[in-house]
Order: sequence, then structure tokens, then C-alpha cells
Amino acid sequence: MDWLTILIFSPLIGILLLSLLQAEQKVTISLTGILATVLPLLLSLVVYAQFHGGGDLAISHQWISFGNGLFQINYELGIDGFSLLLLLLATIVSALSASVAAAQIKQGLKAFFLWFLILEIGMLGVFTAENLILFFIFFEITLVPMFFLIGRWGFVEREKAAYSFLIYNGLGSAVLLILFAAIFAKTGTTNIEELKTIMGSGDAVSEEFRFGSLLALLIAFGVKLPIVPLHTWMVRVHVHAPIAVVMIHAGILLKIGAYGLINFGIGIFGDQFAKVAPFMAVLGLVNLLYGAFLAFVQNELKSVFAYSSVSHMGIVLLGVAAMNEAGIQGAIFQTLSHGLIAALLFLLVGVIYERTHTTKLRSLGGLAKGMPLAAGFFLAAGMASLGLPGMSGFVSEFMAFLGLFESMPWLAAIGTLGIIMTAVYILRAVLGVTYGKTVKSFAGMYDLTRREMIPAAALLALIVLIGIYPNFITHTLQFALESIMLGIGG
Amino acid sequence: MDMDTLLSYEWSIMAPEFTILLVATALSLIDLFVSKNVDRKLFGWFGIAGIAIALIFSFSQIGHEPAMILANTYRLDAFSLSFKILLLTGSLLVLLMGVSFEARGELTYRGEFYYLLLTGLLGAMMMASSADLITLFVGLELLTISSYILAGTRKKSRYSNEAAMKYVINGGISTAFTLFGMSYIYGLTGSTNLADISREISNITPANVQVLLSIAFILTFVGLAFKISTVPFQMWAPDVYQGAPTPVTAFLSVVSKTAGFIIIIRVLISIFPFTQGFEENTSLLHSLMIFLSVLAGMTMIVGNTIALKQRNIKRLFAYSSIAHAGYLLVPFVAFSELMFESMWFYLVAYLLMNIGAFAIIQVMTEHSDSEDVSIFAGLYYRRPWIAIMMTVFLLSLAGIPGTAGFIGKLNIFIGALFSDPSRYILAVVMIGTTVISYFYYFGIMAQMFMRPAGSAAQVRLPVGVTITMVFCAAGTITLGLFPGLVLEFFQTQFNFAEMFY
Amino acid sequence: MLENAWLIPLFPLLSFLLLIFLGNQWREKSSFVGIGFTGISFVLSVIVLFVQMTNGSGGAEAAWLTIGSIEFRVGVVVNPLNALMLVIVSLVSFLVHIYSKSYMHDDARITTFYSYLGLFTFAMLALVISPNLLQLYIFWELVGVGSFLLIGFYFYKEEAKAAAKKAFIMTRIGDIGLLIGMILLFWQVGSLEFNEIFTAVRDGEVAEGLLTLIAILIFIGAVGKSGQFPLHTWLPDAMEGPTPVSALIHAATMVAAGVYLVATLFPVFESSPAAMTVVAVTGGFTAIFAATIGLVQKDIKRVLAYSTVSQLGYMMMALGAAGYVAGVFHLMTHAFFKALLFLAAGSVIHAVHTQNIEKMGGLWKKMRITGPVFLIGTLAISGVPLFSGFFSKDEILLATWYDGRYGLFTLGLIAAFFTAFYMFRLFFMVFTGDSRSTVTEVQESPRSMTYPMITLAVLAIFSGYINTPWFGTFLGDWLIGDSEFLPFEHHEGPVWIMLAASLIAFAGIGLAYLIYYKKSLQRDFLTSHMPNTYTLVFNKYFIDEFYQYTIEYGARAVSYLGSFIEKYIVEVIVAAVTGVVKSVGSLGSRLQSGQVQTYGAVAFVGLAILVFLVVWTGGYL
Amino acid sequence: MSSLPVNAYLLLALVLFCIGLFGALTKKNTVIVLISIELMLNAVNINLVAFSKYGINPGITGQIFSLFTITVAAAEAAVGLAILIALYRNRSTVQIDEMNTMKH
Amino acid sequence: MSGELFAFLVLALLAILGGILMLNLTKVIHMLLSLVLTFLAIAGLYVMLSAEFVAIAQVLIYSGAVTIIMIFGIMLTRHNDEQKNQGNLTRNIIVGAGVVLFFITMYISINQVSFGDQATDLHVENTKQIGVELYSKYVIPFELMSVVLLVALVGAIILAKRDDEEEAEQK
Repeated sequence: MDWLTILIFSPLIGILLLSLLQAEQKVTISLTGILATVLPLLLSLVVYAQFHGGGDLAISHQWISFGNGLFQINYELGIDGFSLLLLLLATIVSALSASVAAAQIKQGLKAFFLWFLILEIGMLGVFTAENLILFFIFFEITLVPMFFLIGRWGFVEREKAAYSFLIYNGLGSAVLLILFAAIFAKTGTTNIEELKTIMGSGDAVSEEFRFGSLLALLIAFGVKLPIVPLHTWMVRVHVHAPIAVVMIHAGILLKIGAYGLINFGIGIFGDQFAKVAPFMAVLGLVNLLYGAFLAFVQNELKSVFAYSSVSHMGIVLLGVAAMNEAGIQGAIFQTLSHGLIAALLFLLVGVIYERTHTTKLRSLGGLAKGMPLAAGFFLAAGMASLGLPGMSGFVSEFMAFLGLFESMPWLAAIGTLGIIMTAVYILRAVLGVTYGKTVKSFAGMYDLTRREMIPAAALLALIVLIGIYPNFITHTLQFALESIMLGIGG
Repeated sequence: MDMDTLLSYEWSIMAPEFTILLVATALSLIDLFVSKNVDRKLFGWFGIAGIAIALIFSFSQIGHEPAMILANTYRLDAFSLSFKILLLTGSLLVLLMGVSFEARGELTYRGEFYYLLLTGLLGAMMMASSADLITLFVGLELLTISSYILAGTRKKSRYSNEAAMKYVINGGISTAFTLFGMSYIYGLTGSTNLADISREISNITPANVQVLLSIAFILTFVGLAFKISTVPFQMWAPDVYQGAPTPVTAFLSVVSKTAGFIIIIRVLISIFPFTQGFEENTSLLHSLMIFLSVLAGMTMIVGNTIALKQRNIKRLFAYSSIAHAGYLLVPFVAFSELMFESMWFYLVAYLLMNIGAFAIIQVMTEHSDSEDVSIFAGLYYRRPWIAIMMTVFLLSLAGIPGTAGFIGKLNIFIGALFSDPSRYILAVVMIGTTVISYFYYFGIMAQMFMRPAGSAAQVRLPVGVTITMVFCAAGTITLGLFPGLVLEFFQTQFNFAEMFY
Repeated sequence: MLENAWLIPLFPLLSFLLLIFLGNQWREKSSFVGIGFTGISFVLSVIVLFVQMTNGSGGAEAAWLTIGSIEFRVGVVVNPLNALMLVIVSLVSFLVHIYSKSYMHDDARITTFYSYLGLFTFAMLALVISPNLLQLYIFWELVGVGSFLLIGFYFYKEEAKAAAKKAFIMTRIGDIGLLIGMILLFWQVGSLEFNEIFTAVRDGEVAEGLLTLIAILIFIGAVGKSGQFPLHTWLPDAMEGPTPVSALIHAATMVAAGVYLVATLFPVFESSPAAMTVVAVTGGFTAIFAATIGLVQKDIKRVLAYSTVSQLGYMMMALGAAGYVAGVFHLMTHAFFKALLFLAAGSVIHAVHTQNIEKMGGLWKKMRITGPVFLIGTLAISGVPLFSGFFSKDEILLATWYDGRYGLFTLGLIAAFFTAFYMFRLFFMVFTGDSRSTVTEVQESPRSMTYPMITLAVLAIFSGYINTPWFGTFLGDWLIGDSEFLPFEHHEGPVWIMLAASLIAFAGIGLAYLIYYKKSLQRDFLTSHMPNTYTLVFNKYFIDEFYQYTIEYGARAVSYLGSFIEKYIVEVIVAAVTGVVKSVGSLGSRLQSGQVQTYGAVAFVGLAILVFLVVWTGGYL
Repeated sequence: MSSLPVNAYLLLALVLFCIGLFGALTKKNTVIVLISIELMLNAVNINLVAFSKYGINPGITGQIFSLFTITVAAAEAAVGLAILIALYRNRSTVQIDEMNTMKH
Repeated sequence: MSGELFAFLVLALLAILGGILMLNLTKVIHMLLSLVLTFLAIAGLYVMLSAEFVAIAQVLIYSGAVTIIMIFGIMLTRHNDEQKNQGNLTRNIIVGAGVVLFFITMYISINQVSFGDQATDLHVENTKQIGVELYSKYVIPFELMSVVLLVALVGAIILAKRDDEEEAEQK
């Protein structure tokens, strides 16, 4: 059975069902919407089981042929441990944020879910594509629904944010497309595995071309990740997009950047990557510190977490730049971990906004009194974000720094400043909102509803699970990591 | 040359042209003698049937050996056939749109509208099927003059008049340029027959004629740039597109433009690859490509940046169409093995998405006083399917995956980078301007999905335009997902080596 | 048996989970859950202690995190130090659990309180049985969270919020030192297992300079956790938490974790004389530094807090002076008497509803149990002979003397003097004289509060006898016992040291007696004669302010610089790029003037230029 | 036979082409613009006819080409003028610079 | 100076003179008439180039038909038969500069070219030669040309005729 194809396109069932419904049937629509995201979740678990059961999931069909077979693009899907984990992350976060959306989106729910499901197809495709062109197609497909999801259902400056998103990411994917087309034109293949062999040895292409490619990759995924100074769009999206979308965005879409850098950057251009690793580390360091320091002076909850994402993605870069097993595994862990944590944080920000209609730090305070449960979750999420042991954030940060200290101890030492700053700004934001005097009392304050509680608890459970027993994941990652290390001759 | 020789030619290969000629003539005669009260829409269906028959003839000719009549004044080869199919399909769809076009009675000469469209098509087809400068020129003029009149058929509209006038003046100048260039080509080779020319030209010592040939090249290209609306001859397009009736705009932006590319490829590729270039061991075409690539780049930049400021939807599409002409020049400039395939496929995609978009524009504007983009406001909430189809076209124009436009762009890219030397700068300009184009394409989508419904104007969906829309949308998506359907057809059925004599 | 020691932290964890998830409606009943589970832990700890004593050390481990060929493990290990710590922690925790039942009686969030206590106890117990540095670090941070949560227990108070934040961040600064040290150590040794680290260090696998660096970095962690100078400022502020918390976390257990850390890694420190000096000097300085601040504070808990800082400095000094046993010994006795003091202080606060000692007085008669036990605690901490503090302090002084650190030895004596003085100042002001309280009906606390205090009082008196020059050094022998890494050391000290220490203690007590009881000496001696010094000391040497102006404002400045860059450089560049695109559009659009001849002119001029260029590049001009 | 080089004709054609072009791009009356375009086409015809006599492989083809050109030019002029008249009906002007309702 | 050269010079000068007059006269009708001069001069040149038939066609079509319909055009629009202003000066200067550049470049290029041979038998039965070629080799474009003319005819009619009268008729 071609499980991967079924998985990727399973949201189509939801799209079909939804398009049959009338816009007025709100309850049915939200139920269908949620179930439509649960289906891929279940399928991804099937894929997980297949993967560990030793089933061969990879498939390859002829798809497009340019120039009478001169350039052959195949429909090639496949997964390794890394992409499997991201796949799971995507289906989980999607399902959770769908349930959040069902509760929080007040109008146009049907259209929302339609776009949402298209987005999910794109995300699932990105993580399963074994072919650069196919990867790009799914990568680019995510742009469109995101544009509408932000622009239609977002907050005040939603359209500006939507355009920011579109143009930055459009430029990013433009660079990617040129790169992929160039690779295709030079080597005649876009199969990732084949490229690893071709680029890894021999002189199919010049050294300059390889470095150029790496630079292009860095720019393309640097927009997505984002790497300072390409991050401003991301802050805008985090602040102005609807909460459910930010969950997806921070939780999954940003991870595509990390996925691309690790899978293609190291996977295909490992030797060149090793040479520019110090530069990458500096970028990561800048990200880490810049994000942390800026998060420290933001006056708005969502921007705090937006810069926090910038900062946390810096750790991914640092881990990758370490170019050793610990660092890369740390980067991968950070990718997953931040996905879960950011989703949880934004879920809770959404809950707070729902009750208070503000996210300004100045007008919030002492919420723990009115909504202790939400405050507790918020605090827990904050702790996870600042890398508290026992939660996923610590494991990833530890590994990333463990790796970096081996290869670049001085940079790593400076980087630890970021860990302190993270604590500073997270506590400033989280405690500022939940602790202290009640700044304003909000009418109709109520604690987490069950509908909000379930996704929050699920996310927290996963965060804690990874934190308590990280080997739970390393098992899945093992082979992927080995093959990546092979790419850098380690 | 006696009658026997004349009759010995295989005239049946001209069946598509004859069909169109016959239908056009018949329509013009019927139009004269039939009462004014007879609904002229029937003419439209008649014309559609004619095009359909011509299309069938064309398909039946696939696989035909390269054949010619009268020393290549008419030539049937893979090149002509493959592009003729495009021209016919495009015209068919435009005519389907035209049958439904009812811009408040402004189109008084409906009968004429149909057969002028057919004569224009005939001219374009002759351009595709000829390898003689004279025939090419006459075909070109037939298309051009038909287009002038078509652009002015909304006589009562000052926009339409003005559009036609501007079209004529610019067209006249362009014709002069083209002819000036062609006159040198003729003079330096002593023949108007492309086959003879290409044979002759390789015998000529370069120093003597090279400079004048290069000038002829530039003159011809700039003159023909008018037809495909690329820099520096693109400025008429927005005004004419805006003023002309919407089906005519669609015709100009698709059929006429395709014909322009056909003649450019035919003339330039027949002659200039065989001429000694400025450097050793390069062809003149090769040496001059740099200028063309600059023009292509400027076309993309101009089209996409000016489009950013447009509020009038037809004007916006005019700039978009300029930009697409720029994209289409890229494979020509790159001149790689993929050139014909890239151009042909992109023209297919462009045909589908652009005619589809114009069909929707026609539906949206014909009952509204405005052509402002705001007429699309909230369309999704009024007529979701129209909005969805428009989205498909816009996404395809923007080159988003899942649509034919993406595959076309991808093909162009690979070709541009596969060529030697790789055209990196051009590829970068192309993709960069594509990203700029997101702004205005998504702007329209933003209108449809994110704005409250503005005017509650009735949107009627006559059958003709509906067929066009649905066909184009289906085609755009199908080719986006399974481009193999036409790519394979193209690769297996058409052997482009045939076009060299 | 010992491999099952993981059960000990498990019970408090269960208590935490049970209460936080199910305990919403239980209110006061939740205290029974907490007390019960901690009680089990205590019993198990005692069993483990005896098993260790009879059967020797042991433990168990399992894989936790695999990175390629690297494997990090989790597990438990029981050795004398761990076993001792287990008992201390579980005992104090158990007593505090009982004590809190009444103390927190009126609080609506008592369930939350108990769950937090459970979390802390779990983390602390797990910390002490960690077989490797990574696990230790994990729980090291978790106890910090427990502490943070409990400091901020009264979340609606701005001060509590600030104190919690401060505690977390300042300890985190220290933790980063530990983290870096740990990672550096890992890349040297290839493992974080204590045994492997010690073996590597002993075999000289780690270069001397690097080892010093690592030791100092690790020590920074201890500095943060144990409130040593310069990261001490959070600890006094942490008194915003409920008093039982102060007793448990900020007196007896967590703050001692720094000392425990240094003790655990003693073989690493010992291999680097420079690191030892750093530890000793930091400890000694903190001891005297905090003691001076303690002299003038007016808040009962703050006085105790500074005293804690000072005593922790004492322990550090001992360890730095190679006094491994002395340090651990003092850690233990201090845990008992300081917990006692805090609980008694809590009892007083519970009665008079204030923490300001100026508003107390004359409580001796009204609180017939709290008074005496407080006195016992005071005597113990002051180092009055026959009380536990006397023996442990004596051991420390001895260690410094033998290590040849005479400066530190002197400092220690002075600090002891100050300690005796301010502790008795506290005692006299609270329990003797006239009542200055606004509360008229002061009552003794209920039995659930007094019994734990009495228990601790007993320990405060007798726990010192397990390691004395008179009755044998049982503790020392046991601690060093079967370890292959700890050097055996015991010094029969000169008697004069013991005498001097006693005298110093009595001198301090006497001075306090004269000033605060007899009032024969002026109280405002310092305020009137040396106002500047007083201001300096009263304001804790302005260290908080110093930090605020340098570090906090510095961070803020960097942040605003970042914002500035973002707003005026990054965004401006972006705006410039879009501006260029738009202006190209505008320019083209303006050229598109509607004049058909302009269109033609553009085409023609374009043509002319092209033709010119072609001819030119063709070389024909 | 003749001492007159082809270049002379080409030069004349070029001059006339330039004059026509300049007229087409600067004259304000649309009729004159149209006739200037005719002049440009005439210049082309000179080229064609001259090449027909003096070119490589001289032959009748050039003359035939020029006949086609003349015809096309006439047709174009007719259509252009018809459009101009229609425009004049709506606008009452033949000034070319007043045709600027559509711009930017 | 041979007679041929002299004739060429006279005709060329006349042609250019007509063009220059067109550019400089103010009355529209004068401009038109000056161009007739040019067209006639060109016809003369055609004769010199052994293209009698083309010359006649030139006279008939340009000096005759085209000029006449243009005069019709001027009459029908009858509005201001004077060139009012020179319009956009900047643009004219730019166009002028372009023309000069173009001319110089082209002039240089044209001068590079020289051919040896020339046709000898063009003047022999010129019309017949053209007829034969036209009806054999170029029959397809010739027939197509008829469609062009048809289109132009229809177009000119529908665009130029007055619709209001027609509508009046219908009523």
C-alpha cells in the first residue's frame, strides 16, 4: 500500500466533504474539519508503525519528462526518521490547531478549514518528498493557503502580514527554485539520494557551484527559519495571524527551514557545509541573542514569542553548525521541541486573548487568579520554552550546546548568554501576565474549557514525554542521523 | 509553371486554412444577405464549428511528413502544426467567450466580429505555416488589420476608438520596422524563401554583410516585438487591451501573441543560427542573444512593476501579459534543447490561464460600469465557483505549483540553466519579477476572499463563457498535475528538426 | 536493595501529580497526602541509610539519551554522602509538611502548596541520588523550579513575583556555569558518570588548567544555588515565600545543594589547588559579608536568610580548605538548626502577623514552646559548646587552620562572632523585653507546628555528637570510608581553637545581651557614629542597585539597540528595496502617458540604441 | 553597367525612412501621422526594388514583395482612416495628443 | 556625370525635398501635397530600377488612392487644418536625437555593403514577369492578399459609416 501518498492527500477527503456542506452548518463543519485533520494523524501513526515494522514506504513513479527524457522528474516519496518525526509533529499540531480553530474562528469556518486542509497537504508533502522538485512544489503550495489564512482571519494588520509572508517566502522559494533548477540542469537528477552520491563524490559540478548552492539554500531556508535579518516578516505573521494559524506556522512551517538545512544543506553539501560551519554558527549566535534581547523589550505577548522563536531557531542553527552528532541531533530535537512548545504557547496566548481581548503586556496581570489552570499551563509552557529539564526544550538545547562546545567552544560559551536571556524574557512575559496584581479585571473571565484543555494537555504531555525520556525519539532518528553524518564524513 | 504542376501539390495539407477561409467568407456573405433581426450569435456557433473542424483536420495531420507547396510559401511541419493547434484552440475559446459577450449593446457589428476574428486566425495560421517572407508578411498583416478593426468594434466607446487608433499607429510603425529589416534580409540573400536564405547565408563571407544582417535582425525583432508586446514595443498594449472589447483583448493577448512568437522563431531561427557571429565559431544569433536577453529582462521588469500600480483589471492583465511575453522570451534567449518544448508548453499554459481569466473578467465587467479590481470584492461569497476558478487562473499566472503555469515556468528555468552558458541572471530576473507579480495577482485574490462584497451586481453566466472558464480551469489544473499528457504528446508527435530545411 | 532507592523520590512525585491533577477539591485533606507520601520517603531513606551502612554503596542505571555512540544514563547511586543527604532532606521535608498543615491552614490554595512541596522534595531527593552530573543538573534545575514556584506562591504580590523571578534568573546564571563546566568536562572525560570523572581526574587525563576552569565553572553553579557572593541577592528576597518553604528550601536543603555539589565533586576540586582557593575565598568572604548585613536587618526572616548565606559561606570555606567532612558535617547540623529557626520564626510570624522585629518583643512568656526551641536553635548556630553547631563549626575552623589559610581562619572567627551577636540580637528583640506588637492575643502555635520544631530542636542539640573530637569521628570515618577518591583526613586540633571559638561565641552573645537585653549599651551606636557605614550595610552594600544599573540596564540597552537596528536598519533596507520596485513601477507608469507618439518614440529610441549597440559591439564603428 | 552603387538607393531609402519616422512621431495631426507611416513603407519599397536589381541573386522577387507592401500599406491606410473617422465622431478631434484618456 | 546619376540625384532630391517640406509646412493639406511629390519622385526611381510595373502601381496607389483618401480624411474631419503647436518639445528632441543616431549608424553600416552583380533582364516584359511569378509561385500570398483587402474593406465600412442614420432607418 502506498501509505505515504494516502497520508499526504488524505486531507482531500475533508476538503471534499466540507465543500458539500453549507456554510451555515457550523457544528458539522467544525466537526468535519477536526476529523479531517485527525485522519492524517491516524495515518501518520500507521506510517510510524510501518516504518518501525521495517516496511518499505518509499515509492517512485514517473511523472514529468522534459526534453523527451532529458530531464525526468519522478513522483518520489520516502521518509527517514527525521522526516517521520516532523510528519508526526505536523499531523499532531494540525489536529490540535484545527480544534483550536473550531473554537476560536467565528466566521467563514468552512473556508478556513478548506485552506487549512490544503495547507496540511503542503506540509505533509514537504516532509515526504524525496525529490527536490516535488519538495519545492509542496513547499510553495503552503504559501497560498497561508496567505489567505493570515489575510482573512488575522488580527489588525492582517493583510500587511499576509503580504509580508507572501513576498518574503516567495523570494525564499524563488531562490530555492533557481537552485533546484540549476542542480537539475547540471546533474540531470533531482532525487535527493542520488544527489547525495553525486555531490558527495566526483566532480559532477564545480566547487564554486556547490558553495553557491549552499548559499542559496541558506538564503532560502534562512527566510523560512528565519535567520536574522530575514526575520521581520515572521514577527509580523506571529503577531497578526490567527492563533490556530500561528500554531501551525511556528509549530511546523518554520521547521521546514530547519528540515531543509539539515536534509539538503548537510545531506547534499556536507563538505562545503563543514567549511562554512563557523559562519553558520555566528549566524546562529546572532539569531539566538538578537531574538532573546529583542524579546526582552517587547510590549506585546505575541511579539515576545515571535522573537522567542527567532531565538530558538538560532539554537537549531548552532546545533547544525556544530557538525557533529550531538549538535545535529540537538538541532533536530530543537526543531521538534520548539514546534510543540510554540504551538502550546500560542494556544495559550489565544486563550488569553479570547478572554481579555488584548495581548498587551501592560494591560495584563494577575491572570492566575481568574484562570489558574490556563496560568499553570502558560507557566509550564514558558518553562519548557526556557529549557527546563524534564521538558523537551532542555534536551535539545543541551545537545546543541554539547555539540557546539566540542567544535566551537568560544562561540558556544557566548551562546549560553542566550539561555540566561531566555529565562529573563520568558519570565518577564509569563509572570507579567499571570502573576502580580490584576491590572484590569475582565468581565466573563473563565478558565480553560475542555476544548482548549485537551490540545494543551496533549502538547504538554508530548513536551514532557520527550523531556523525560528522549530516547523515545532517538530510536526513530538513529538511521537518519547516521546517514546525515555520512554526508559530512563523520 | 503550368496547371499540372500546380495541381500536383498536395493541397489537402491546407485543409485547416481552407476551412477557416471558407467559414469566414461564408459568414461575411450570409451577414450581407440575412435580415438584421436574425440573432448573430448563431454566426458565432457557426464559427466555432468551423474552428473545431479545422482543429480536427490539424490533428489528423499530426505525423504527416514535412510538406510544402510552391517553394515553401506554404509549409506543413511539426513546428507549424504544433503551434497552429494552439492558435486554433485559443481562437475557439475566444469565440466561445465572444458568443456570450454582451457589453450593453456596444458590439453593434456582431457578425463582422465573428468573421474578422476568423480572418485574423487565418492570418495567424498562415504565419505558422509559411517559410517565405512574403507569405509571412501577408499573414502577419491579415492578422494585424483584422485586429485593428476588432479593437475598434465598440464604435460608441471612446476607449475602443482610441485603442484602435493607437493600435494602428503603433502597428504601422512596427510594420515599417519589420519590413525594413526584411528588406535587408532579402537584399543580402536575394531571396524571400527561408530555405533558400538559410542555404545562401552560410555561403556569404561575413565581413561584407554581417553588420547589416545584425541590423536586419534587430529591426525585424523590434518590429515583431510589437506583436508580442515586449520592450521596447510594449507600451501600446495596456491602452489597447483596456479599450478593446474583452474577447478581443483575450484574442490579442493570446492568439496574436502566439502568432508573434511563431513568426519570431520561424524567421530568426531559420536565418541567424547559420551566420558567422562576432566571435569565432559562434553564430550571429548567439552573438545577438545578449541584446535579446536584456530586452527580455526589461520586459519582465517593466510588465511586473507597472502592473503593481494598476487598478483597472484589464490594464492590469495587459501588464501581466507583457510580463509573460518576457518569460516566453527566456527559452528563446537560452536557446537550449528545451526551447521549443518550453515555449510551446508555456504558450499552452498561458493560453488556458489567460483566456480563462479574461472570460471571468468579461463576465464580471460586462454588467458593471467599472473595470476596477474592486468589482471582484467578496466574489467568493457571491459566486464561489467563479472565485475559485479565477484563483486557479491567477495562481497559474503567478506560477504556483499545482497549475500549468508552474510546470511551464519550471521547464523554462531548467532550459535557461541547462543552456550553455547558463542564463543565471535572466533566471534570477524572471523569478524575482515573478515574486513581484505575486503582489498584484494575490491582490485580486485578496479582493475576492478578504473583502466584503461590494457591488451586488448580477453576474450572469451564459453558456459559451462558462464552457470557456471551465475548460480553461480544468486544463490549467490537469496540466499542473499531469503535464505529461501534453508534454508526451508534444515530444512524441512533433519532431522539430523538421523545421530546418 | 539500593537499586530500588529510586522509590524514595517517587513518592513525593506521586504526591505532586496526585495533588495537581486530582486535588482541586481536597483542600486541607491534601496535606495528609503530602505528609503521608513524604513520610514513606523518610522511612525508606532511613532504611537505605542503614543498608548503606551495613552493606556498602550501590545503585542502578539505565540509558536515557543516546546520541550516536554517546550514551547518557539515568539512575540512582547510594553512597554515604547521598544516604546522609537523603535522610536530611526527607526528614526536614517530612517535618515541614507536617508543620505546614497548620501554618497554611487558612490558605485556599493549600493543595497547590502541598503539590509544589511534593515537586520540590522529589527533585531534591532525586538530585542527591544522581549517579552522574547530567542527572544532577536536571534535578538541580528542577529544585530551582520548585523553589521558584514556592517563592512566588503568593503570586498576586508584586514582591513575590519579583523575588521568584530574581531567584530563578540568578540561580540560572549560576546554572549556566555548571552547564558549561559539565559539557567541557564531558568532552574531556567522555562521560558524566561521577566514577568515570573521578577516575579520569585521578589519572590526570584532564589538563591542569582546564580542570581549574571546569572546577570554577561548576563552582559558579554552586555559587548561584547556595547564594554565595556575588549571586547571593536572591536568597534574602526569596523570603517572600511562605515560611515553611524558607525553612525547607532556603535553609536546609536546596541552598545546601551547592555545598553538596562541591562535596560530591570534591575529587575534581581537590585536583586543582587554584579552584580550591577560589572556593575557600568565596566562601569565607561570603560568610563575613553576609554576616555584616545580618547585623542590621529588621525583618526576622531576612536576618535568618543572611545568616543562611553566611553559614553556607562557612561550608564552602570548609570545602575549599579541604575540610570535606567539616563541610558536610556543618551542612547537616545547619540543616537542622536553621530549619528549626525558620520554623520557629514562622511560628512567631503566625502569631504576631508581622515579620518586623521592631514590632515584636516579650514573646517568651506567651510562646512557651517556640521561645525555648528558638533559643536552642540560636545557641546551636552561635556555636555555643555542647550544641551541634559548636562541633561542626569547630571542625571547619580546624580545617582552615590545617590547610594553612590563616586569613580565612581569622575571617571565620570574626564571622562566628557576628553570628552569635546578630542571632542573639534577634532572640532578645523578639522574645524579651516589652511587647511592641499590635496583636494583643498572642497564642502558641498548634501542635502540628510545635512537634516538628521540637524534633528539630532535639536534633539541633544532639546531631553534633556523631562527629566530635571527644566521642569519635563516626561521621567522618563513614563518609570517607570506602571511597577510593576521597583522602582520609582527620585532624586532632589544638584545644585553643575550640576555646577561641567558644569565647568568640560568648563574646557575641554578651554584646547582644548588653545592647538588647540590658540595654546598657546604646543601640544606635552604628547609626549615630558611622551613618554612612550603616546605610551601606543596611542597604546590603547596594549590590542589588549595582546589578540593576549595570546588568539590567545594560541588557535593556542592548535590547533597545537591537530594536533600533531592526526598526531603522533592517526595516529601512526592506522599505528601500520595495521602494525601488515601486518607483520603477511609478516611473514606467508615468512614461505610459497615453500619448501614442511617446509609445512609438520609446520603441524607436530603443531600436536606435539597440542598433547602435549592435554595430558598436560588432566592431563596425 | 551602371556606375550607381546600390548604396545610393539604400541611403535615400534610409533618409526617407527617417523623415517618415520623425513625422510619425512628432506631427500632431493624425492624418499626417498615418501618411508618414506610408512614407516609411515607401522607403522600404525603395530598398526592395533596389535590391531586386542590385542585390545578391537579383531577381523579380523584390518587386513582387514591394507590390504586396504597397497593397498592405493602402489597406492599412484605409482602415486607419476609418478608425480616425469613427474617433472623430466621438471626440471631434484629430489631434493625436488629445487621445490620452487611457494612460498609466 | 552620367545621365543616370543625374536623374537619380534629381529624383532623390525631389523625394527628400517633399519629405522635408512635409515636416516643415504648417497646413495639413500642404503637407499632404508635398508628400505627393515624394511619392512621384520615388515612382521615377522605380523606373530607373527597371521596375515599371511597380512605378505605375506607386503612382496609382500612393499618389492617387492613398493621397486622395487622406484628403478625404482631412475634409471629413475638416477640423483645424493647421498644425497648432509642435507639442512635446522634449520628446521631439529625444526623437530627433534618436533619428540622428539611427541614421549615422545605419549610414555606416550601409556603406560596408557592396555587391558585384546586378540584374539585367528585369525591364524585359516586366509586367509579365511579375504576373507569372505572382500567379504561380506567390499564388498563396496573392490570394491571401485578397482576404486582407476584403477585411480592410469591411473594416473601413463598418468603422466609418454613421450608425445613427442606420438606426433611424430601422425605426
